[in-house]
Amino acid sequence: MFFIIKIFVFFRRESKLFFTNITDLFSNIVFFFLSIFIFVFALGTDEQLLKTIGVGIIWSLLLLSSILSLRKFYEEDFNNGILVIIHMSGISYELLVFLKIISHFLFVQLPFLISLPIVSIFFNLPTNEVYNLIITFFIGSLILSCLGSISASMNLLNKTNFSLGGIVVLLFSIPLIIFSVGINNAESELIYLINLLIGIALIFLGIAPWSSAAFIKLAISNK
Amino acid sequence: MFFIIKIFVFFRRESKLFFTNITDLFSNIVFFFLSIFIFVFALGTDEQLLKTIGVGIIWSLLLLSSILSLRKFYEEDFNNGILVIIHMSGISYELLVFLKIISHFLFVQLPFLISLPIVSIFFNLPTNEVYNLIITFFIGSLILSCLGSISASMNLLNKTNFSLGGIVVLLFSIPLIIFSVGINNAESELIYLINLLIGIALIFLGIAPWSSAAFIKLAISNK
Amino acid sequence: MLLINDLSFYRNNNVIFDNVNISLANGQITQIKGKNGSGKTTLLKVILNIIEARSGEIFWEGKNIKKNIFNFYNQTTFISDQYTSSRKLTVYDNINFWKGLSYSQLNDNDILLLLGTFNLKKYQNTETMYLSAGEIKKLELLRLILEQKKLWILDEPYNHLDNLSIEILNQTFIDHVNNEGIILFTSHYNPPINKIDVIDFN
Amino acid sequence: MLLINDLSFYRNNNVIFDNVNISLANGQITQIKGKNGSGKTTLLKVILNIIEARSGEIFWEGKNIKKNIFNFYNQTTFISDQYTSSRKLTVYDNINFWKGLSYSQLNDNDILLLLGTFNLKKYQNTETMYLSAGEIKKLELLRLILEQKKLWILDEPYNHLDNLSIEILNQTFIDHVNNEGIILFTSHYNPPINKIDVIDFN
Amino acid sequence: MFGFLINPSKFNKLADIILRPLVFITSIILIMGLFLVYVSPLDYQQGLTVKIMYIHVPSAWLALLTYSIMTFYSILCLAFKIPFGFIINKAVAPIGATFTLLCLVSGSLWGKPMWGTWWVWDARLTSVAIMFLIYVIIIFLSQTFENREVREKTIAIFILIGSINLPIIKFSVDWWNTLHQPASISKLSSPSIDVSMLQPLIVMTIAFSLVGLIIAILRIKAEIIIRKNH
Ligand code: HEM
Ligand SMILES: Nc1ncnc2c1ncn2[C@@H]1O[C@H](COP(=O)(O)OP(=O)(O)OP(=O)(O)O)[C@@H](O)[C@H]1O
Ligand SMILES: Nc1ncnc2c1ncn2[C@@H]1O[C@H](COP(=O)(O)OP(=O)(O)OP(=O)(O)O)[C@@H](O)[C@H]1O
Ligand SMILES: [Mg+2]
Ligand SMILES: [Mg+2]
Repeated sequence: MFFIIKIFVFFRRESKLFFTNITDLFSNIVFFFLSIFIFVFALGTDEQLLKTIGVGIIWSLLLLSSILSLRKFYEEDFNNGILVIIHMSGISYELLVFLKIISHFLFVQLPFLISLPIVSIFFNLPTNEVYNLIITFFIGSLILSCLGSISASMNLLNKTNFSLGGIVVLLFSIPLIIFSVGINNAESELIYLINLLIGIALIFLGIAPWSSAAFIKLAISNK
Repeated sequence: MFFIIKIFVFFRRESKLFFTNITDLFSNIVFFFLSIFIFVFALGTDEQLLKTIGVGIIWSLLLLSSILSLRKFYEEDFNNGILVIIHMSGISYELLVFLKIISHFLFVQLPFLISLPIVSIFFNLPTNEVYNLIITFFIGSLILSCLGSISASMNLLNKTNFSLGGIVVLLFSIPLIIFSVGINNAESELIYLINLLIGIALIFLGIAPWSSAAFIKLAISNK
Repeated sequence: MLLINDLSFYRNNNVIFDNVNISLANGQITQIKGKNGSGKTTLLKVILNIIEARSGEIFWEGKNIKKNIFNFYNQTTFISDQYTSSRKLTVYDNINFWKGLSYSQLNDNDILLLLGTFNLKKYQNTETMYLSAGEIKKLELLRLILEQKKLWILDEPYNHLDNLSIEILNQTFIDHVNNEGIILFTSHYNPPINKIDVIDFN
Repeated sequence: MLLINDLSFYRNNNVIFDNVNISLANGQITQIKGKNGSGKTTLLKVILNIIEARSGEIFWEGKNIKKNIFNFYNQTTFISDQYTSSRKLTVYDNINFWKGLSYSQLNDNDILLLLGTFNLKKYQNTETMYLSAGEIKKLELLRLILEQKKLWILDEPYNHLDNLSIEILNQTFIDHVNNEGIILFTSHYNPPINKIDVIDFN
Repeated sequence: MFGFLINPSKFNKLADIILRPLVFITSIILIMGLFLVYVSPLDYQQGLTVKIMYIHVPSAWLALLTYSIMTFYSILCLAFKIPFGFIINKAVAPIGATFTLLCLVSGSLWGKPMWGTWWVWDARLTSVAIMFLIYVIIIFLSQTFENREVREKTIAIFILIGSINLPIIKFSVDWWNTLHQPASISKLSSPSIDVSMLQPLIVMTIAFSLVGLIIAILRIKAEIIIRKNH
């Protein structure tokens, strides 16, 4: 019972940190839209082309946006020393990481889900592709959150270098991208591919907490 | 004479901060390569397609990578209060911004230039396009540095929200993208377009110092 | 009762401290003094197992703390030299968060009273980043009373405090010691409290 | 000679301070004392024109500092409460940077000596982020001697320092005052220096 | 004489005097404009859709005009420390955003019959879309910072940076050959448009400006009151 209160308190704080006001949420989405604009300009506005590569672009951009939000993971709490305080209140680092992943998923990734249908209009995507996109994105973004956690905790060790963590995310998300984009091109076997994606998500949900926790512990003892 | 020493000292410090070790430089480029891989995977490996959209992708990714390095601009020096110390040593905030832009251009953007020819091979770009790419990138990245300075200084005012600054970069780089990618598609008038690009760069080199300086002053007085 | 047995810590093969033995009985207040860089802060962190010791054991109420670390943490408040409040949240939100983490029994009224004694009431709804250095420190120190733990470990609690706040803090210390609490703190300042055990750490 | 005339500062329509008048003659050392949050840090920043005053004037050697701010800065060292050293650079690099910025006449030998008196010599090639709190503070205070300016403005210089360093700092202050320097600092601690003017700021 | 442009109390006084007659005049002009639009001739190519022009062009111009006004006041309040500019910026931004949106919507409604699509990635259309985003960001910025000084100055600086978009909108049709109509009315020398179309267009433009002005006056008055209370 007490433990549930603690977790509730944790999420209340996270949500306050993410949304000091609604503009924050909004500007994330605007950012996403703008980067799509950029791509459309850069690649040319040929309608047929856009249709072919639409899903690919959307996925890659989601990936890059989530790299941008990496710093929201641990950095500040680590510098403040508040990670230690939370840990000392009886939450193991592993659980802490897990909670952080969930809150990143809820507060950073899900808002993008809202914007997906609108984005699809830009690319003239057919309805069933949009539908697939939303499903795969739902699972995929959980994976991205796990990856984000790993690389954000890695960044704590090396404060000079922001790209290092980003590289990790990118490296591991190559299979993710292949699958997710593949889903939209596959005629049959949709369920099969989605199951695979869920499998990957579960694996990462298993790996991320302990590896992030290990990095965090290391960072704290060398601070 | 003394003033030149001061500026030299400034750049020496900046270069040390950027290259505490060579891995930093290296990992930026690796990051760039990996994100290109991601795109290639996401969009499919159709050779003709890649050729058409190659320049566009390279440009958009350069843009996004430079958003990733935004925080290298002012954040740390601002939090440390070292911006004030530098200012008190006789460097006006406007000049400070200008120097920071130059050092970002030198230490973050130019290393990408090295990687451009290699990347072009991936996309099978013809030599003259690579040549154009390098020229436009040289000017374009100066513009990106200016934009980066503006949005990094804006982020000092609003520490919760990282996207806000990113939005500014994206918003104003849309014309940049149109021009730069356009250059490679334009048959003639290359010189004309490059002149235009130089014009934009000069405009931004005029705007960025005072607007960044204004944001920085505002942030310092409200810290 | 906290017992520290032959504690050693090395960083990159440099001794930071070696064979430290400390025992803190209930109702005892202990100050660690020593030169800058002598390893006081590090010692506190090692005692709390935030950083792992190289060798040595720590016993809390007779049990090795590593056996059940959360049981130890459950009775400890650590106020570090750094600020642990989130700069973007208001004073009230921060307190509420700490309260939720520590199952504090204090109700809202008590907290308002507490804020009153520390002269922070008017900042209730201000983000902590707008507080002055001393005010943030006082907010941190609030956690001592809020969490109601037995063992207090503090790193340089007197920094930034004005004279009135120092008096309040001293009184808080005395009250806690009288209630059989244990206090371990580092400071270069010598507070006028009777019966402080001083550990010279050089 | 620094003259502060009717200085006022407001934040969001709240008075932080109002009509402050201070005059600092050559060879004078002045301490600002006051409750937490009374606006001492803000006052120092306003005096230095880092934050703009709402009203009032400041004269340095008879001239309004706003007329030629860099002329004023050129004779001023400000040690803020925060750390201004870059955490990722080594102690030596930081010092070198400050030296370059201030046209300091000190050569490398002097600097080594200086590091020696502050007990920092062995950290020459350590990144400052690995220093202890007091060591970073001492590194900051090095700037006083390095920059060789006439006016010293310091915010809580005694925090984190151990007893030996406090003595060294006091001696440095006394030497500077004897050389017709001007010192203005805030602190809650009362250093044992003769002839300190205390401004009570409440 | 032009004190009301920078002084809130003078502005208030003047506004109180002219508001009622202004509403009256505006209604007359608006009705007249709508009537003129109704009787204006159909285009032999475009048919009825040409009448979208009477909404599209005035709102496009007013969107640009509003932004120019904001730019002007931003310079005033940053360079000469005239706080009235902040009030104007805050009051006027939503109006400009509305006009821009109107221009975008009417443009795409017009585009469907003319070009066959609602939207193309053409330079003119895009730069207007960017202007719309800038307006939206300005509106949102005013809710982002708690500190009023920070908020107002940030907005002013942002407006100034964004003003480089204005020439891009204006000249985009000349710089890139695009689908969009090049300037035919606003050409200074001789408008290449028939008088029978020019008349209703001008009247509608005046009507739009007056409506915008009335809303602006009301919002500025409200803003002055809010500021006084804080
Ligand atoms: C969403 C789509 C559109 C946008 C954002 C847009 C934007 C604009 C803007 C900003 C102006 C004012 C330019 C100036 O003052 O020079 C303008 C004027 C004009 N637009 Fe559009 N437009 C759009 C679609 C269209 C379409 C489909 C047509 C008709 C084929 C059209 C016809 C015109 C005309 C005739 C003018 C007046 C040009 C002049 O004489 O100055 N526009 N538009
Ligand atoms: N950026 C800011 N925005 C709003 N209020 C602020 C800001 N910075 C400081 N304040 C407020 O201004 C007042 C003075 O702060 P200041 O830091 O000058 O106090 P101080 O006298 O130095 O206190 P201390 O002894 O604790 O260091 C405080 O009440 C603080 O809450
Ligand atoms: N992360 C680290 N890596 C390497 N060395 C470190 C690290 N942190 C601290 N040190 C070194 O360990 C020693 C002890 O540091 P510590 O912070 O414990 O000192 P302290 O006694 O608290 O000093 P102070 O009185 O200045 O606060 C110092 O010499 C410091 O340089
Ligand atoms: Mg310490
Ligand atoms: Mg202070």
